[in-house]
Amino acid sequence: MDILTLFIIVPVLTIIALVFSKGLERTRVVSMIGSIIQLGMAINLVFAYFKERAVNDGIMVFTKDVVWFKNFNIHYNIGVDGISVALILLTAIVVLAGVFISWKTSELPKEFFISLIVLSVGVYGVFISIDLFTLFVFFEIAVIPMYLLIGIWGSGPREYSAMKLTIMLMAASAVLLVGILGIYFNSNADGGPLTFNILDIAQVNIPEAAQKLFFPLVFIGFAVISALFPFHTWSPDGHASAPTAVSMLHAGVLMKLGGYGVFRVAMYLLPLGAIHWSWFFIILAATGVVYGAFSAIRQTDLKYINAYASVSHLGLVLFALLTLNKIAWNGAIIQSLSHGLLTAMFFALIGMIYGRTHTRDITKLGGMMKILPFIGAIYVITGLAYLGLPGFSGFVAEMNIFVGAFQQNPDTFHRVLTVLVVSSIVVTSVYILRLVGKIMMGPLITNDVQDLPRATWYEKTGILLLMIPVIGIGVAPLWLSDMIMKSLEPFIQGVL
Amino acid sequence: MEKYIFYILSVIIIVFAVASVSSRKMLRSVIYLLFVLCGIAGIYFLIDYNFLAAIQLTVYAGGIIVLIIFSVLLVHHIEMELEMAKVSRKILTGLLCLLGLAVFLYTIYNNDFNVVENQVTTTTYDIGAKLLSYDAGGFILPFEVISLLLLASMIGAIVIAKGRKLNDKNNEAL
Amino acid sequence: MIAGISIYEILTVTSILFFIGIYGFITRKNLISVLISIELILNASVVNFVVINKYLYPDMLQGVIFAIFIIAVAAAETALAVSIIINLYRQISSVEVKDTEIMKY
Amino acid sequence: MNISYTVLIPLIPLAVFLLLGLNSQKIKPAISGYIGVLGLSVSAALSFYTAYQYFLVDGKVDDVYQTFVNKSVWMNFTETLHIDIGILIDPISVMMLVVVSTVSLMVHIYSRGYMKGDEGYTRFFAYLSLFTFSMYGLVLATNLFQIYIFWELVGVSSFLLIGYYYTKPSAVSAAKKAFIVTRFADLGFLIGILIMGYYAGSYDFETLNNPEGSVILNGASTSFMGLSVITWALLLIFMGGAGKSAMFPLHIWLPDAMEGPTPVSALIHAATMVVAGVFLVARLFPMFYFVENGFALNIVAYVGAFSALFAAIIAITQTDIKRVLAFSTMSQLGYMMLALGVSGYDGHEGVGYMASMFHLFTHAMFKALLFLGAGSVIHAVHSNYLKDMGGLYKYMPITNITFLIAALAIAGVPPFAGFWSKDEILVAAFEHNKFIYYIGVFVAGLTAFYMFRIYFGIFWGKEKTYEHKPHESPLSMTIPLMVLALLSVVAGFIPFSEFITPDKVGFEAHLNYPLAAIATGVGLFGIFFAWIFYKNENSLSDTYAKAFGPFYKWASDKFYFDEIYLFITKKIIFNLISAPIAKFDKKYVDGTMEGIGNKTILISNKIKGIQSGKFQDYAFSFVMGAVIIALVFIYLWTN
Amino acid sequence: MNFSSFLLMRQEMILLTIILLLLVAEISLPKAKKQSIVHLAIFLFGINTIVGFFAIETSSWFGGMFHTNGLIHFFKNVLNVGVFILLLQSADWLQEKIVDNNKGTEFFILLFSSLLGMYFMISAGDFLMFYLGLELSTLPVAALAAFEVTKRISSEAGIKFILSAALASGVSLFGISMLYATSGSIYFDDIITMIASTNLTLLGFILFFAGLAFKISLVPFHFWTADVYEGAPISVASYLSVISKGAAVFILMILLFTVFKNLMHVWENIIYVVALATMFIGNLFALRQQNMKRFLAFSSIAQAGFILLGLMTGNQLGTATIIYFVMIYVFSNLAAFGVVQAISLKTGKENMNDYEGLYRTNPNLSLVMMLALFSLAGIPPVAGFFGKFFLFTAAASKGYYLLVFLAVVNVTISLYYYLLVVRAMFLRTSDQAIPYFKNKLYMKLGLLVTVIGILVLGLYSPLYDYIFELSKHLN
Repeated sequence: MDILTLFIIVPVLTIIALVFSKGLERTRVVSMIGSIIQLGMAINLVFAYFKERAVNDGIMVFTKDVVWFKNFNIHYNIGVDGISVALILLTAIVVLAGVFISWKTSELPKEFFISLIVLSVGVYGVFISIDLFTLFVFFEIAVIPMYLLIGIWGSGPREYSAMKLTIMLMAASAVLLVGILGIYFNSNADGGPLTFNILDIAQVNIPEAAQKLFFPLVFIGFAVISALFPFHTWSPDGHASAPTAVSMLHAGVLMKLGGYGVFRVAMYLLPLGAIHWSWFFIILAATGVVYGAFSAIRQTDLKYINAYASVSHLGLVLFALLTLNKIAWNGAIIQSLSHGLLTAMFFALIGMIYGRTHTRDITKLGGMMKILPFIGAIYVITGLAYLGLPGFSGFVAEMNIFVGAFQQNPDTFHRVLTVLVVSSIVVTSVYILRLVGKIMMGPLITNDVQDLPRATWYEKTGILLLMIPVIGIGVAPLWLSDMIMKSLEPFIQGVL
Repeated sequence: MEKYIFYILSVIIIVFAVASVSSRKMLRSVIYLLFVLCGIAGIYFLIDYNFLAAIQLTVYAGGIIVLIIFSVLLVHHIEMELEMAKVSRKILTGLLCLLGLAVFLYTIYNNDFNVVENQVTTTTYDIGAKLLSYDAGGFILPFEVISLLLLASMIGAIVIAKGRKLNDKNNEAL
Repeated sequence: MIAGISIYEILTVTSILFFIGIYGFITRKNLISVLISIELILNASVVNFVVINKYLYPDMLQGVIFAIFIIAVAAAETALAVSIIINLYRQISSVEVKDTEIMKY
Repeated sequence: MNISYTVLIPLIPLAVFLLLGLNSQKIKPAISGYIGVLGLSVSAALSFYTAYQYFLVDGKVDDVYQTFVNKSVWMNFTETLHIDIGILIDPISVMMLVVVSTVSLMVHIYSRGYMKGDEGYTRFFAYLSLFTFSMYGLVLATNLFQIYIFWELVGVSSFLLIGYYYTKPSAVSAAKKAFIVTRFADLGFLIGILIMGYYAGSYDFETLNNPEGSVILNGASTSFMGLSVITWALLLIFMGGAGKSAMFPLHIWLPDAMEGPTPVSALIHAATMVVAGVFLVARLFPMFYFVENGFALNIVAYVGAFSALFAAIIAITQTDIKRVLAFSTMSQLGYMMLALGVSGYDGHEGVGYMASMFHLFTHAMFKALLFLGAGSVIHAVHSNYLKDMGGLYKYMPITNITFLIAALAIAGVPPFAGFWSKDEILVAAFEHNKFIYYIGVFVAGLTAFYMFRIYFGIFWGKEKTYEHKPHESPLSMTIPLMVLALLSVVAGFIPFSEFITPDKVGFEAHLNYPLAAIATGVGLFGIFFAWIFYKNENSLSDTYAKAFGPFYKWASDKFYFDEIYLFITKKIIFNLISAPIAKFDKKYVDGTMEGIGNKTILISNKIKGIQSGKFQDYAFSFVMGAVIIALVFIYLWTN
Repeated sequence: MNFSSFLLMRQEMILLTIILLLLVAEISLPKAKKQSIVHLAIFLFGINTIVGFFAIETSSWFGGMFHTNGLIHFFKNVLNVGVFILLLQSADWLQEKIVDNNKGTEFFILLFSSLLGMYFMISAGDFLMFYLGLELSTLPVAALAAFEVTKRISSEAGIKFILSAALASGVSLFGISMLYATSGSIYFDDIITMIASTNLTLLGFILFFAGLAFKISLVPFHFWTADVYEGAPISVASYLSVISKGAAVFILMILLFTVFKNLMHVWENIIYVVALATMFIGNLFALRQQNMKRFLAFSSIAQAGFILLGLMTGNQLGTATIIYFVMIYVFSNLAAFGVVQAISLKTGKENMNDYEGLYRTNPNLSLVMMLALFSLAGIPPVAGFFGKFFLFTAAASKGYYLLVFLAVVNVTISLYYYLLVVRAMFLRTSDQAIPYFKNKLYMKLGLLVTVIGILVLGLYSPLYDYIFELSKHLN
């Protein structure tokens, strides 16, 4: 069996096993085993990738091409490069962590884990697809379980949030669909057959007019899921209502699909469009960075803070992509990984705090460090990592982005935007420290919570799973960045 | 001569048609319809389709009108006056119909018909032969199908009209 | 062929008849009256077929035969409609159009 | 010279940090104290050995101190632009190694006594180790980016240590303030680095600082708003340095930082971290000096001078002894900046640079001593405020003596260390810029005055009633005091100009007697006034305070800078930016999205009427639809 | 005319035979055994369905009045499968409510007559056969709609349907007469060669189109749909929305792509506007429906709008995508109606809020419903997604990007209301949730087949390739 298709097969098998597993305990164990296998495969993939890369210098490796709908020239065409490998690893980690964190789910647990794994199938699928059609299929598969996950297991205005999220994301993918069709029908510009194959289309000179027309569609279609300002409002509500593991997966993995898609489809296939439109979208992205950060300052709900923080951080990813520069792109990918891990960690911690105190309102929390030392310490560390402290992944990502943004386009417009974006690091530290200072430090707000249950083994495992790569990337980024940089080579050609 | 007959028939058709859709008495309305149908039969006679005229008179005047009269009698007192639509509705509908008529007539009058001068007389035999022929230009298949159609409508009509067996289980009329 | 009468005039009459039928269909307040209006509409079409056959394509009998079939179908349709109307009357003792409006929006 | 072993200097504290940090719940406090001290002793020993090797044995080739670099790539941007992590040994980094090691070791030892019984004892030592590691990394940095990395790390250790008493709201807010203000300054630093990276094409100090290198020679080629981009970069980098070194107007975090435990104040907020800004300017000195004829350097000088004066004035009015020391620190840092600002490059011209480093060195010793002494006092009376102190000389003799030595040193009384370094600064200022010189002299007087004000206030004056009878601190605390006191006495005799100069060629420094006499006189004058005002409790000080009227009030309220910042953060950022944005988000951005949905449903409800249930209406639509389609597509829209 | 020609008409022949056999059975079956008429009908129709899968050759009989080829044969198979599923799903209802009233046989006869009418309509080679097929498929359905004679809404639905249908066929006939006037023949083959883009032809075409649009429920000819679906028995509503609509789409496609090919420059604009109107109106009305039948009625209107997108191409691609979509639509909509039917039969509840908490009590039914709705909404990996995607691809292939864009906007709106049902079933819990019940075998089978269809049709690409191959018959 081919190494990438396994990423679809194994989760599907897990789902089937889940369907037939009875009882809460068994459900948990089955999903845990399934996710551990996925993680194992992901780690194996990293090593296999390096080995393969040494002998194979194609854009994608481990490719496999099966004709699906031959009349449309739709193929089941898969393959990975360094970027996908990194993101697949991220997904596997976050999924496993998510399974651990939601260990205690008791309402309809089977359905919960099934939905979770369906979601991960979609995400894996997007990352391994080379064919636009399959990519789109998996993209939608990844979105729709969110409705159930938030709607059934969520809290607060869950029905509203779930609906809002689904509708906005689906509206975006509707726009995307038009864009994809546009690309498809221009893929014969050089006389070849119509094709959905990304690598083939990239070789085609799509007419400039078409590129200009379809780039915004594809870009917005993907970027909405990355919470592009002003299409981000599904994100705070969605996150606030979602159960912990879902927030983790959503912010940690699903929102990465946006940046990935922008990069893989919009930028790669429509480079002229990208150059033409970048000034406009870069304003939106930069606005999002600052705007999200400032919004986060004002929020009082922990999850809202994080959601707006994600708007800000993913804005940074989009910003980096739009600077059309290799260093910044490298930063964007690393930022995707870093944000994925960190935000998942944050949501996990918030879930733990909420599970113990039953509130996410920061005005009702204080001095948690005293009673929850492990969670508190990790929270502080996560916060510091989030605001881009050296030694953690966020720093590496941000520095790449900033340096990259400074390298390209030395005109005043881009300079001003870059400085604006860079200054968001201060605002970030404001809200992070406000958060840490308020809920972890300071006096205990209520005295009747002297004794809360400490972190359990599954919570610790989940957290450590996420923490290790954060520090790993932060301390030794070179291998990762080399892997990504090399894979970026063919992609950057088009926009230079 | 034929010309004037045609005009007279046309006037009959149109006047009684209007009367039929505006009469406040149900039964009269049906009778006016009968006049319209007879007028149309007259036109068939005029253009020498006697068989068709006969069918018009028997099926329509003899069948359908009777059917309608039956139903009228079943559901109405003869004297009962019909409720009329609101004036605004009438005007609106009238305007719509005039607009439609204008479009139709404008289109028709702008079309060049390739009129073939002929005095061919169609006999009943011709029609019968066509109806039973299965060669090109024959109509045996529709003829069979319409029998099925009539059968189906008959069954449908009967099954609905035959009345209900009072059955508790089904007594959930609104 | 009617001497002195062109096809336009006949088509005018049928068009008028057609729209009178439509007018009746929309404005009448009684189901049976509506049925009557339908007969007008159908008759307009029937005359059209016959006249077109006669005036334009006299050597084939397609129009005439079509007309015969329409008349037959009209009869079937009317019968079915009447049966439904009667059934309705049995339930609500009314054949008014306004009593068939409980399902809406 | 083989410098590979120097890697161990930062790595040992790191190892200690990890060991203590990961096991903070498990390791017994006593043991963790020993681990911390032991680890640092090794590092310190290595540092001293390095200093000895470098300065006295084989650091010099042809009278020029060599730069030794040992680095590896950490992060690649392009072929030429990359971030390295490594070690750079040159005179100032070695000197800083000594400073950091000495003070840190003393503070470690001191803390074992001071922090005894605190529940976060292990955590405290972990943080200290983290800080020390970061500081080593900072001073040994080979390039701008590495310095930025460790810059941030010292910032975070500072944050953690200020917020050490995390249940105390004031400590938490002080920690936040320190972090955010310095982070704001670091923003400038970062942008400066980015500009530098783009226009200079390198982050490496060796490349950047080379006076014959392309960076300095072509530095003025690209200009932006009238200044060379490199100057802009330097100014922005200086902004980062000013933030860390508490230069006006980014100083506001420093007084609040005194919420941290006193050893922390001694180590971080007096001796080591706060001088990072000075070190940074010194590190880039050739660029500051050469690019656009030292425009940026002038700015440094004036900012330093103003900060020195400003802080000294505020220091006079403060009643919290740690705050007085904090403002004093700020003032002395201003002094150092000022010295750098008036320095030349070649030979004797570089006296300012040398003096600045010299002062950095001596200041570290006596200011650490002052803080530790103050800590000892606070330990004894459980209060930070002058009003709770008085007449402690009889209870705490060692503290008294060592504090006096430190006070004399900072006041510039010969032969204590401060005299020598301060004198060189004034010489440099005198030679380059008279105006700055006058400020310097005035500040010297103020310094002596406020320092003795608190000295007399603490140890003399009227004895207060104490809850517990004050007693001398334990040996673990007094030994560091004595060691540092000794250093404060002898440090001035080190022939600094032999070792540390901008061009790395030593020169002979000699006392300028008239200037030295003036400086000493002013210092003694200040001490004299303090003696009059504060030796015994009297109302003179109040009278004079009244005489200054509102000015005194302003100064004691720190010229309302805290309020201004509070205004900016609370009112502007929080209420005028964040709140409207949050509201805008809810109301308009979200509102639009919601609105689209709601409008759709509204339309849906509005048009429900056309499905009226009347089949005749349906027929109407049917016919109308057909007619309109016919009309439109046959006659109106034909193609 | 020989035996082999009867073989080529075997679908019609078998169905006719079934009708006659059922008549015989009605007469001969003792009263106590009346229930078995349902089994008999399903069995016989099953045979018909299976026989349908044997390939058929292209041929034309009765002087061009009756065409058949692989494609038309495939249409009939789709309809057969649909009706077969429908029968499975309605079996319980028939046994409980209809056969008891002695109306079982009549139901089947009417239903099969209507289906036979569709066969003829699809196979028609002239307007007369088309007209008769149309009427044969419509009139019995009117009777079926009014079948529950004790229910007022059933009668109301019946009368609305038959009167509206009569009007529609009247208008349509007038149009056909105009077409006859301009082309001189009612045979399609003749018209193809004769047709010219004169105004009278266009008017005739538009009137004729209105009649067919009525059957497909295109805006503004759609108004009867919701009322009739609501009033009619669920099986009949299901039949109307799936089989009847499917057949009408097929014949419309055949006529547009062959007979009216020359008028394409006109009808593509008409279709454009009508498609948009249909999607928007259907969706906007569906948003606020509470009654599931009405809800599905408007949903099916919107779906019809999507189907029109495929017509815009006028080529093999369009044909293939439309057939493919209709086939998927048949399965999806039948699944949805099947669930509604099952619940309505057991509890009499048809409103959306009655479905609250359904998943907790009847997980399997809820899952079927969810799959069906996702398929209708076009969510991968269920079949509906592929159907819609290909339709959009077809429209985009002609450069109608704006239309595709507006269509996908509509997909989003439709997703909203489909999710409302999912919300009721999955997200909500209710004290008065419909209690657990077991379905009988037929219903289970009926739902199972639809589910398999929904899951497999999209992913199994050879099917599409096969349809694409068949589509060349039309172009």
